[in-house]
Amino acid sequence: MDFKFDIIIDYAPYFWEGTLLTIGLSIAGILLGTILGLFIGLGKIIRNKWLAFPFTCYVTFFRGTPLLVQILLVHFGVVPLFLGETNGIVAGVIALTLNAAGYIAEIFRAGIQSLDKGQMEAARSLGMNYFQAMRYVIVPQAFKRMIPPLGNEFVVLIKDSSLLSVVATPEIMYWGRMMTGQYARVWEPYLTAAFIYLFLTLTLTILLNQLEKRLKTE
Amino acid sequence: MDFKFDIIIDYAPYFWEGTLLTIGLSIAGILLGTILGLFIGLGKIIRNKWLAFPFTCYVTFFRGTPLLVQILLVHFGVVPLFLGETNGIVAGVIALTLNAAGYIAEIFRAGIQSLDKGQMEAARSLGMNYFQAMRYVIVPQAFKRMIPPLGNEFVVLIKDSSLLSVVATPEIMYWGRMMTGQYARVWEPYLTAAFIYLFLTLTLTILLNQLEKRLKTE
Amino acid sequence: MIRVDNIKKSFGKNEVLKGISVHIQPQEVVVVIGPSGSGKSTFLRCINLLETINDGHVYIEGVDITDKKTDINQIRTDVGMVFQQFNLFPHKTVMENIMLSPVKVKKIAKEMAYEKGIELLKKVGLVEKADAYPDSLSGGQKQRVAIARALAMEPKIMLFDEPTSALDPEMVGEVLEVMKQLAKEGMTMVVVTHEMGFAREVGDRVLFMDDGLIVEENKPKDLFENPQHTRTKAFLSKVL
Amino acid sequence: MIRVDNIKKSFGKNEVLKGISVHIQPQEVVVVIGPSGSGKSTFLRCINLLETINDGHVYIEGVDITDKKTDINQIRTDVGMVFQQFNLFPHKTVMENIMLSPVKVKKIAKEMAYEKGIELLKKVGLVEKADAYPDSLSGGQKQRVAIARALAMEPKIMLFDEPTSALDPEMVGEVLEVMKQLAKEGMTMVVVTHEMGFAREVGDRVLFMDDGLIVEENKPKDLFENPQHTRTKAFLSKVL
Amino acid sequence: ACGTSGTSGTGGEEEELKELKVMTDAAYAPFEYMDGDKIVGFDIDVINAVAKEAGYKLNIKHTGWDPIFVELKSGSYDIAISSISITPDRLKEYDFTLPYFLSTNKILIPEDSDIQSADDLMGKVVAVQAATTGHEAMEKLFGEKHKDIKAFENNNLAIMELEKGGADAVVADNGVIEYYSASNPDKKLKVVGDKDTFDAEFYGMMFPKGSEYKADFDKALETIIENGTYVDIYKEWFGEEPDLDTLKAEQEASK
Ligand SMILES: Nc1ncnc2c1ncn2[C@@H]1O[C@H](COP(=O)(O)OP(=O)(O)OP(=O)(O)O)[C@@H](O)[C@H]1O
Ligand SMILES: Nc1ncnc2c1ncn2[C@@H]1O[C@H](COP(=O)(O)OP(=O)(O)OP(=O)(O)O)[C@@H](O)[C@H]1O
Ligand SMILES: [Mg+2]
Ligand SMILES: [Mg+2]
Repeated sequence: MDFKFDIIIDYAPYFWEGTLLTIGLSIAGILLGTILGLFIGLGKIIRNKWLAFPFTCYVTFFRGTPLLVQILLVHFGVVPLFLGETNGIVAGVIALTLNAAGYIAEIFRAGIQSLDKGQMEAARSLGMNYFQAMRYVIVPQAFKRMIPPLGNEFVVLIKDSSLLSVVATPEIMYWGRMMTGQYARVWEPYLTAAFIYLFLTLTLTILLNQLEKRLKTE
Repeated sequence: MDFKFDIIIDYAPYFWEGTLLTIGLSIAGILLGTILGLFIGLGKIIRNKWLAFPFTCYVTFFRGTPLLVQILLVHFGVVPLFLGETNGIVAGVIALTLNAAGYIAEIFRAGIQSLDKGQMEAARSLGMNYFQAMRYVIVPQAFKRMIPPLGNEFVVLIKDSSLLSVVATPEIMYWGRMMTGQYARVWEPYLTAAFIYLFLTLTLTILLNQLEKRLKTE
Repeated sequence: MIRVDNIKKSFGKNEVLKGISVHIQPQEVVVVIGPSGSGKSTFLRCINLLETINDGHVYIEGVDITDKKTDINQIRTDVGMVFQQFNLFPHKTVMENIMLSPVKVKKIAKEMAYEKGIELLKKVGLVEKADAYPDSLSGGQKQRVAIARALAMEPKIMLFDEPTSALDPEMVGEVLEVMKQLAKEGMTMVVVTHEMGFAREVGDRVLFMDDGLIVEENKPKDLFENPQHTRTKAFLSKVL
Repeated sequence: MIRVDNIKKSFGKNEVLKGISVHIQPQEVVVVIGPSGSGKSTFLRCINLLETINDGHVYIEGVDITDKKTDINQIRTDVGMVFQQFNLFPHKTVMENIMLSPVKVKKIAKEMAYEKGIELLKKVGLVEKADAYPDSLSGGQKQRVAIARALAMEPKIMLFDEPTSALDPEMVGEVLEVMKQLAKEGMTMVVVTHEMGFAREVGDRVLFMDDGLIVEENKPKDLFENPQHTRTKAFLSKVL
Repeated sequence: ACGTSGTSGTGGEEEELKELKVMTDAAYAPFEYMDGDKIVGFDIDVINAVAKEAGYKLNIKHTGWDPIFVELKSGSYDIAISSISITPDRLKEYDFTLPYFLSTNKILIPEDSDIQSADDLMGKVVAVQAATTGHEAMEKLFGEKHKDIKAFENNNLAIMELEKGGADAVVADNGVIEYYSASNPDKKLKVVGDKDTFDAEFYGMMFPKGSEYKADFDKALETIIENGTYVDIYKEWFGEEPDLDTLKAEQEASK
């Protein structure tokens, strides 16, 4: 099989732009997703079942349906409703954020529940009320435990953002598919895309491992 | 917004067929993925770095690149190489299996490493060699711990199989997209698809929780 | 000081406390012993409402803490508790552990809380560890910090749940020493422990619990040397 | 029986054993005591090569087990080990725990292994638990099963690493009882323990370790009542 | 050269030209496709010429095929040009300009294929782009949602499927598949037509219902056909003269 490097070089600038957009979308997704996810996670651990219900539904929906469906719904349904027109980048940020928030809410809940019950009891026995105990004792510790799974979610977002190519958001995979269209070739565009993704996810993983190590020694 | 139930009813038989295919593809993916994943997981924990290297690469590649890329590569690249022609269903089974195997290998490794070191030491101190200890003491226990994450991987596969719609494998999402094409409508097809997926993943989750409970009391 | 009036507590169908009544005087040191699972911890936890009580009443200085109208957080500031597993806050330094509740709950000025903290750390012999994180302390040191942290709320009563049983044997002494000192200063204390030496030296009264009931109670010397009940005898023969 | 010849062991830069030499006679019961971190566990683990030794030799019945040519698995069948954390196999019943190694490693017929298992369970007083799973046993029962499991390989030497320190105080007795019985029957034993009563009653010799060295060794009575070394004195004053 | 030809009423030289948002599925060479990050093609040249004539600025976006029909309706774009055939169904939901291109569906097959007409497709697997007239024609031929029709989200994927052996034929607009087989001789593909099965179709530019721009565009389109601009563009892309008579006849018919 002949592998044409020259067409990859032709497309290099577009892959570069796509890479920047992929990174941007993933960063936006992880940041906004964390904020929203914390809020939803806190909502989900409310003891009152009725108050917690909408949050539980949110998490169930976004974790229980394919991201592809979510992206199509957001792109063609939600964004035009608010913006009056579709916009691949806005839809990307929204879909990734909403999806990530569902997972991050669970990460947050797990972080809290992995804490020894004794921490809450010690805090309560010192006279703190539930909210004080959460705020000063539980949440700060849960946060630290959340860092590794949050990092993992970041990696997932980088990969998941490739689905935005379906709604023509010009990230890495979009250019890969354009290249396939232009040259009617398979291996060059998709392997190139695969290696860019691999580079991004591996770099991130290495950074995260170092961060984790540093946190552990602290 | 008017929501046209009649067009959903028109499409019901196709969604039904799509659902069966989605289920079939996910089951094939989880079964074959588990077999391949165990093999790769065992390969990855070999102490000899050189022997373990190809297995590590496998896991890195399939966990580090988007499934969409893998599907396109398998469909247009790998399957024609072996079959002489593309086949959306074969490509679906292969791509899902290869992808799942990467994750299952890690699940398996984690299952083994989560076991207390004391188990291995006790086995060795009773005169068992490494392979006896793995076979009689470590792997059986790791297996039991793998069941919940394997169940989770099954849920992931159900959702991920939606990406096969891109290569015209007629699963749920394919019909959802056909419906959009035919009626130029967004909400009906995608919400229908979303709810079918939600139904599948929730049902599976409930079954898995029951299984987990039963395993715990055993 | 504390009046426990026929309290009952079940977990599901498992009745763990089957009617416990005790009267604890100010400055009294009560030691609770008994086999594993007999309900000692549950009893302690009922006194500061870490468990909800199913039936019966607990009065602390005349206030019924089982009454729904009572402000539990207010009550808990009066009842310090020390756990087997220390439960220090790992993300805060020793001093921050001690100051947290006085500052956030009692709204005491930071400087005052800090001075108080130093004083308490002196008392438990750990001033030099004020800025250390809990993970860098030995078990005995952790437990002494936990005691100082509880004392920082100026409780009227201190509850101890097997404070030394997670410790290496060498470290037991240093913790018991602090507790003895506390008893001497007149703190009202309820202590669940397996340390019979401590019970004998410091305890005013020993309760022997078994199967959710107080089977026997007496002065330590009398109970240890002359147990009345067969179950008490059986238990003591094993642990003494 | 066992000759330990100037062994050294480091974890990274941390030298944990700094040259340990001991000679253990057949049927001797050697008790090892010492503060936490002094290297007691590491010393035991070196005797059955759960740790690789950096320097020095260990001879078991004249065979140098540190020699690369020696079949470690063969040696290990002669050296039974009991751990602080029991390490029973949770997915197997008590009887399966006991039979596993004889059947798989020694290739003994299942029926014979079963009979042997019953005999051993009788010895530790747990025949009725043969088909129970470890999780349903108390700590003391678990440890007795662990002893039976080690004995099933018919070892010539038994190593015990703090076998009672993960146990509730009431259960300590039942385990020590089994160990005493074993000693009486003439088993060669090396026991790391904090149970001074046991050391005094059963031990032929006590080694006091500190900081990777054997600081002092003597008959239990002499060592406890008349320690020579200041570090020994300091340690004993804390734990006795 | 900024092309204000005065048709937009009061326009002085300084006045900004009104910018229209145009949708296209740029995966349909030679009509509209990506050359790197630029959208090019016959359609693009035509609409640019028309817009210049009518006095508008264009902002052309590649959106994919399905979105064209969804989004034009929602009003977020003003116009779509994407080799869209004018069909009675589509006319119910959208407005079209006068036809600007004569097209018909044809069959793309490997050179050694024995398929000679649409009837030979029976029992063969056919790849199409979903929701195109080619897709409709195949459904008419095979039956709705027939197993042997593989519908992809764009034509490139369908052709790829054919090349990799997953389909025996691709049915799509003649312009596209003829261009493809001509520009990829190494792929050894050929195109066969079937006038009996596949009707002549005309592409039009598509507007939301009741669009205010339709009239301007119709007029400008007729102008560029008259003044030869259209013919130049056509020759540039297809290397031959357009069949203007048929096109004009259809234009008259659809007025
Ligand atoms: N949160 C809980 N849920 C269910 N059962 C519980 C809970 N806490 C305690 N129990 C049960 O209550 C009984 C008494 O427990 P408790 O901890 O009070 O005993 P204890 O005397 O403190 O024992 P130990 O000496 O082991 O600490 C036990 O049978 C225990 O299993
Ligand atoms: N696997 C290991 N890796 C690194 N350091 C270790 C390891 N095992 C033990 N150590 C270190 O070796 C030293 C001695 O440990 P060891 O467990 O032998 O002490 P010990 O006398 O048994 O203590 P304890 O009474 O707490 O069981 C300690 O400083 C410990 O941190
Ligand atoms: Mg307790
Ligand atoms: Mg040890």
